[in-house]
Amino acid sequence: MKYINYFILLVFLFLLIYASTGLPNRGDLDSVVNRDRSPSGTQNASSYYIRNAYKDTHTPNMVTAVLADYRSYDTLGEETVILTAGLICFLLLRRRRKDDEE
Amino acid sequence: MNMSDIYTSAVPLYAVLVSLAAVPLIILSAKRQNLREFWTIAAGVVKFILVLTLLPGALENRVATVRLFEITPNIQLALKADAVGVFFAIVASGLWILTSIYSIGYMRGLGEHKQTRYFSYFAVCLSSTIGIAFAANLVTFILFYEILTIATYPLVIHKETKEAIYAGRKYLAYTLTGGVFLIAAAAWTYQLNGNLDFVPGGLLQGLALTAGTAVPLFFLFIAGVGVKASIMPLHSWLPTAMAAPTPVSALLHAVAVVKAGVFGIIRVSMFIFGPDIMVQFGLNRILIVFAVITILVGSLLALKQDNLKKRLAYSTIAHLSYIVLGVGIMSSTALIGSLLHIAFHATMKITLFFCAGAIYVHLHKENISELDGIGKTMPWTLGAFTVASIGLAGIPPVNGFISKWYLGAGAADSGQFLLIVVLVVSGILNVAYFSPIVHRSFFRKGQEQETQKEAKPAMVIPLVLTACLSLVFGLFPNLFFSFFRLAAQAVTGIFGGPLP
Amino acid sequence: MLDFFAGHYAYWFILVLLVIGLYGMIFKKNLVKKIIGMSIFQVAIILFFVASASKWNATVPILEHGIQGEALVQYINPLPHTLMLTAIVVGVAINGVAFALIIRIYRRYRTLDENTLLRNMKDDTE
Amino acid sequence: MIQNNAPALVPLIFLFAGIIIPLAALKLRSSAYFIALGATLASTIVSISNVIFVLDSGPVRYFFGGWPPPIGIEYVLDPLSAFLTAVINGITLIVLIHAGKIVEKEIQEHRRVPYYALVMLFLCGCNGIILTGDFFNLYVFLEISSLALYGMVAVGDKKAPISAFRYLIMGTVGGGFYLLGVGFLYVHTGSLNMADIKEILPVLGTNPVVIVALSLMVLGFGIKMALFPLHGWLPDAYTHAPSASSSIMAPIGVKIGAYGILRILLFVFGIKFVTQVFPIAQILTWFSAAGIIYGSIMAISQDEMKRMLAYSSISQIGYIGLGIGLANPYGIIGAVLHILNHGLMKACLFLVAGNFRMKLGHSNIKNFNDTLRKKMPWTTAAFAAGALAMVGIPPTVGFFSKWYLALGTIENKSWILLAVILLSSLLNAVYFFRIIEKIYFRSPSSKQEEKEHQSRKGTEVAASMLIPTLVLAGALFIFGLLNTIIVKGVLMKVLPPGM
Amino acid sequence: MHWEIEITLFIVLILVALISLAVRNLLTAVVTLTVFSFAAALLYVVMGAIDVGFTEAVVGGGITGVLMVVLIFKTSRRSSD
Amino acid sequence: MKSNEDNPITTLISSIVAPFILLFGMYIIVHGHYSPGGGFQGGTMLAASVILIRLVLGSEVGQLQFNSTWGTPLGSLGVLIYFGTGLAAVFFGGTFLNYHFLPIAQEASMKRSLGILFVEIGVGLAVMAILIAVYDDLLGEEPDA
Repeated sequence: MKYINYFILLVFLFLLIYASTGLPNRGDLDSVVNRDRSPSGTQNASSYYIRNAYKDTHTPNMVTAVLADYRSYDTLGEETVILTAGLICFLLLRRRRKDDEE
Repeated sequence: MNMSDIYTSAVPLYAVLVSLAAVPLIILSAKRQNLREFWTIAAGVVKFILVLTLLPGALENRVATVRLFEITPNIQLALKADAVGVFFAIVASGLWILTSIYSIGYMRGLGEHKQTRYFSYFAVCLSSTIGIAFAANLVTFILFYEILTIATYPLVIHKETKEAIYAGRKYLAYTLTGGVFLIAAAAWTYQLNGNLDFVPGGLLQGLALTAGTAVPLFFLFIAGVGVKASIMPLHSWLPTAMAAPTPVSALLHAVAVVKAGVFGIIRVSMFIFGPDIMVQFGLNRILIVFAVITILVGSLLALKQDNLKKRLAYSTIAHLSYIVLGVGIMSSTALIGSLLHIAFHATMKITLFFCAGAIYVHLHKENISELDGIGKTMPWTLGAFTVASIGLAGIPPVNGFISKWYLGAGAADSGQFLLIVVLVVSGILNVAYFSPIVHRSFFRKGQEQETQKEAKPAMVIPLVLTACLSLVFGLFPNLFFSFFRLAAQAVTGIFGGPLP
Repeated sequence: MLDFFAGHYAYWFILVLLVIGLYGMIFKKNLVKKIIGMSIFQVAIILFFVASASKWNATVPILEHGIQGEALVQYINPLPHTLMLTAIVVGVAINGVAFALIIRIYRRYRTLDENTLLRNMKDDTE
Repeated sequence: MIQNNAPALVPLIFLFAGIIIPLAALKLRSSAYFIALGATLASTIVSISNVIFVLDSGPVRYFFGGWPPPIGIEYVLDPLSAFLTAVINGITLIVLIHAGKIVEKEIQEHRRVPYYALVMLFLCGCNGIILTGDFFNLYVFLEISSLALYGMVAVGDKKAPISAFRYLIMGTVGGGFYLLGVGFLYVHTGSLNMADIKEILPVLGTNPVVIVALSLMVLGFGIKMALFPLHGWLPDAYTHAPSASSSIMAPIGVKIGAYGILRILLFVFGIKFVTQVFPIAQILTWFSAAGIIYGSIMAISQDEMKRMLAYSSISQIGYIGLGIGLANPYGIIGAVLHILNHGLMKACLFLVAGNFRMKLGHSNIKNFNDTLRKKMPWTTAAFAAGALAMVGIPPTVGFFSKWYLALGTIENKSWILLAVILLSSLLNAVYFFRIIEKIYFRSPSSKQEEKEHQSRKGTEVAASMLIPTLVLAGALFIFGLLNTIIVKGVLMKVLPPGM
Repeated sequence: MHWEIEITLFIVLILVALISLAVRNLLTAVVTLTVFSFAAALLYVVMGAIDVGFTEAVVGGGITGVLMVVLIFKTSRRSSD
Repeated sequence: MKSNEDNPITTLISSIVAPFILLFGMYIIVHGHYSPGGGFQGGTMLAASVILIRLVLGSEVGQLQFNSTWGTPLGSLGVLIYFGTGLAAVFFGGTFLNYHFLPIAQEASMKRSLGILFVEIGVGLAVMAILIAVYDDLLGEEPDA
C-alpha cells in the first residue's frame, strides 16, 4: 500500500510538472480564457459575464451575479452540500431527544 | 447442396418445454411419490411422442423451425428440428422414459433422500438436452448447454458425501471452463460473420479465413464442447462424476451430457466450419489425433479400473471419441457411423450402467473384484450386460458392430487405413476389459448364497429392454425410428452427396 | 523566457502546495493531520483557479461606474472566483463531516492514530 | 409545465424530498420513510417516461435560469443519461422498499430521519451527475453524493466510522483531482460546458494541459468508482455500512464514477483522442483487467459475505472500465449494459445478505449451512439466481454483458482481455459455488451450531423484504432474455457520435 | 498582479503548511493552519479575488478554526507524527 | 469544553461584539450585490456570532439565544427558500431558477436582482443554522455507552 501511495504522489507530481509547461501565461489577455469568443466560435462565458452582468441582473458585483444567477444551480448544489454535512453531523453525533427516552 | 424445406412449427419448443413444465408438478406433488413419478413418466412419454412427430418431416428434409425472439442483435432464440437434431432428440427422450422407470426402482430401492429434487433436476436436464438437440444457432446452443451444466450439478452431488461434493466441484470446474471457451468461440465467430446459425455445410464456408483465425477458433470450440465430450486431456471429470447415482451416470454420462458434447462437435465441425474449411486447414486431423489418443488411452485406463462404474466411465470416454473420430474422417460414410454410434452406444452403455446400478442396489457391490458368481443371482441383469459388452466390442449381431463398420468403411474410403487398425485395437481392448466381468460373474464361484433372486422389475425391465434394443438395432438398424435413414439424411444435408 | 517565468511561477508554487497537501493526506497517520493536509490541498486547488483568473493591470470584478465598453476587459475573470466560492463551501462541508467522523472514532477507540485504529479494527471482532 | 422541466425533474424531486424530510419529521418521524419512497417512485416514473421521450424525440437540453449553455448550466437528457437515471431510480426503488424493515433493525429511531434525507440527497447527487452537461456542476453533485455516502456508511456498525473516514480521505483526493482536472481544462479552453469543450478541443489541438486534465479527471473518477488500484476504500466501506446503505451504494454508488469516465472519455474528448493521441483508454482497460482478476481472487478468500460481494464489485467494476476502455461499440454497449446488469445482480445479492443479517444477525459464510435453506428457501433461491448471474450462465443478465464485452475485446483483437473476462467468470464460479455448496449441502457441523440455529426461530423474512429480493432475482432472468430490446432500443442510441 | 507580494505570500504559505504538518502538538498545528488560511486569503485578495479572500478568511480563520479547536479539545492533542 | 464564564472581560467584550457581528453578517448578506460577500459569508458571520456567545457564556446561555434543535430544520428551511425561489420560477412558466419569471418587479434586471436577494437570504439562513448545528453536534456530550 505504501508503494502505491508513493506511486500516486509521484505520478501526481509528474503530471503537474508536465502540465505546467503547457499552461498559458497568467494574466495574458490573449489567452483562450480571456477572449470574447471561444476557438470554436461560441460565446466565452466570462467575457459575457463581465460585459452583461450589470445589465442583466442589476448587480455590480459580478461574482454575486454569477453565483446567484448565471450559475445559481451550482449554488443550490453548494447549499445542498452544506445541508448534507449538517445532516451527517446530526446522524452521527446527535443524542436522542429527551422526550424519546421515556 | 440440397436446400431443406423450412416450415414453422412450435413442436420443437413444446418438446423442450414439456419436461420443464413437469418440474413444478413434480415439486408440488413432492409428498405423494406415485403421483410425482407419474408426472415424470408422463412428461417423458409426451416428450418422446412430440419428438417422434418430427421424425417424418426430418426424414423428408423438412425442418420444423420456431423462432421466439431476438436474444442478442441479429441472433434469435430459435429451435429447429433438422435430421441431426431429431436423431439426437429421439435417442435422449426415448431413453429418458426407460431411465425414469429405472430411476424409480433405483431411488426407492436405496431409499434415497431428496428424491423430488432428483426428479425435478432430471427433468430440467432432459429439457436442456432436447434444447441442445434442436438449437438452431450457437447462442441457443450455449444457452441450453450451460443450463445443462448447472442442472446436472445437483444430480452429481446428490449423495452429498464429501466425495460427491468433490465430484460436483470438479464437474463444475471442467464444464464451466468449457462453457467459457465456447462463449469466447461463439463471440469470435459472431465477430467474423455477424451470424451464428447452424448451416448444413458450414456457416463460415465462403468466408476468407486465414489459418491464424481458423485454427485457434477451432481449438477454442474444441475446448468448449470437448469438455463434455471428454476428449482426452479434458476428460477427468467424467470418472469422478461417477459418484452420482447410477441412473444419472446412465442417462447423463452415457447419453445426455456427454453426447451433448459430441453433438456439439458435430454441430461445430459440420455446421459452423463445414467440411471444406475443416479439410482446408487440416482441422479434421486435429480431431482425429485427439480422438485416436482418447480411444487408445481411454481403453487402456479402463482396463486398470476395479470400480465397475469407473471402468464404464473410461469405456464411455473411449467410445465418445469413436464419434469424434467419425467426424474427423470427413467422409459421409464415417459421419453416418458417428451418428449411428451416438444412438447405439447410448443403448449399450445405458444397459451397462443400468446393470451396474442394479447390482449396486441389489447386492451393494461396486467393484469388479467382488462380482464373482453373481451371474447366477441376477441372470437377466448379467445377460443384458453381456449383450451390451459384446456390442461395445463391435462384434455382430449387436448394434455396436454397425456403427463401427461404417466408421471403418469411412476410414477406408478416405484412405486412412491406420484408423482401421485403431478401431480394431480398441475393439480388442473392449473385449479385454469387459470379458473379465462376464467371466467372473458367470464362471466363478461366489460366496454369495443363491437365496437372493433377481433385482426389482422396475430396474430389470428397462435394462433388458435396452439390451433388446441394442440387439434389434444391430439386426435392423432402420426399425422403429429409421435411425439409418435419418443419419443418411443428415449427412446428405452436410456433404450434399448422394446417399451412400 | 522571462515572460514564461512571470506567467508560471505561481503555478509552480501551487504545485508544491498541492503535493504537500496530498502528502499530508496520504502519509500522515494522525487523522487530524490528514484533515490539515486536506485543507492545504483544497487551498492549493482554489489558488490554482484564482491564479488562472488574474489579468495584467486588471481590477477586481466589481463594477465601477467609470469603466465602460472595451475597457471592460480590465475586470478580472469572475467565473473562477464563483466556482471557488462553491469549492470553499464544499470544503467546509467535508471538514464538518470529517470532524464528526473523527469524534465518533475517538469515542470508541480513544486514539487518532491510523495504524493503531487499523490494528484495533482487526482485533475488534464483533 | 412538467413536460418542459422533465430533464431537471428527477434530481429536483430528490432534492425536495431531502429538504422536506427533516422538516416533515418535526411533526411525524415515521413520515421520513414514506416521503423517501414516494420521491423515489415519482422519479422512477419520471425517468422512465424520460427514456421514452428521449427515444421518441431526441436529446433535450435544459437551461437552468434560462441562460444558454456556455453562460449558464444545462442539463442534457440524451439516451445515455436517460437510461442511466432510469436504471438508478428503478433499482433504488426496489432496494428502498426492502430497506424499510432493515433500517428499523439496524439504525436507531432518532437517526432514521437524517438517514433517509441523506439517501435522498445521495440520489439527487447521482442523478445530477448523470444529467448535467457542465463540468463544475458535476463536481458539486459529485460531492453531494459522496458526502451523503460517507454519512450513510458511517452510521453502520462500530467500525464503520473508520471505514467512512478512509473513504472520505480517498474520496476527497478523488474529488480534488477531478476539480483540478476541470481547472486545467478551463484554463485551456475557457469553458466548463461539456458540449462546448467538445467543440473547442479539436481546434486547440493536443497540449500537455489537456492530457493532464484528462488524466486527473480519470484518476478522480477512478477513485470514486474504485478502479483497481484505487479501490482501497471500498471493501471496508461496504462491509461495515448498514445493510440498507450497502445495498444502495453497491449497485449505484460506484457506477457514477464509471459513468463519469464514460462521458468524459468518449463523449467529450472523443474516441480518437483517447485511443490514438493519448491512449488513456488502453491504460484504463489494462487496469480494469487487473482489477477484474484482483477482485475475483480477493473475493475467494473472504469469509464475510458482504466483504466478498465488495471485492466482487471491484472485479465487476473492472468489466465496466474494460468495456469503456475498449472504445468500440460492443465494448460500450457491454459496459452500459453491465451497469444495469451489475446493478441488478449486486442489488439482489446485497438484499440477500441483508435478509441473512436480518434473520441470522450475521452474514458469515463460515457459519452458513443447510438449515438456512430450510428456513429461508426463497432468499437462498434468490441468492442462487444472483450467483448464476454473476458467473454468467445464460439466460441470466451476467451472460449477456460478458457476451458484448467479449465481442468488444475480439473486435479490438485483445486476446488477453478476452481471457481475463473468461477467467474471471470462472473465479466468480469458485466463490459463489462455495457458498451455494454451504447453503444447500452442508449440515450443521456441531451440535451447538445446530442448537443455535434451532433457537433462532422464525422462517422467511417479511414480505416487504422478500418480494423486492425476488423481484430482482426474477429480473436477472427477464432482463437477460429481453436484453435485445434494451440493446437495440436504447443502447444503440447511446453510442457516442461517430460509431 | 504584484509579484513581490505574491512570492512572499507563497513562501509563507509553503512554510506554514510544512510547519502545520510537522508539529506534534495538534493545537499548534491547527493554529498554524489558521495562519495558513489567512495567508491564503491575503493571496486571493492580492490576486484580485476579494470575494474568495473574504470567504476564506471567514471560513478558514473563523469557523473551521473554531470547529477544529473544539475537535481537538474533544479528542486528543498529541500526534505521533 | 471548559467554559470561560468566570472571566468578566471576555464576557463583557463578547456580549458587546456579538450583536455587531450579527448585524454585520446581515449587512453582508443583503449587500452582497454591491460589495464582496453574500449569503455564505454573511451566514458564516451570523453563525460566528452565535458561536461566540456559546464559547464565552457557555452552551446553556447560548441555547437561549439559538436552540440547537433548530439547526437542522432551519437549515432545511434555508435551502427550501432557495429551492422555492427556483420552483416559483417554474410555476410561473420559466425554467428552474429563472428569476425572470418571478412576479416581483417590473424591470427584468430588477427581477433578477431581487431573485438573487431571496436566494442569498436562503443561503445565509441555511449556512448559519447548519454551522451552528454542526458546532453543537461536535460539542455534544458523549453518550453513556
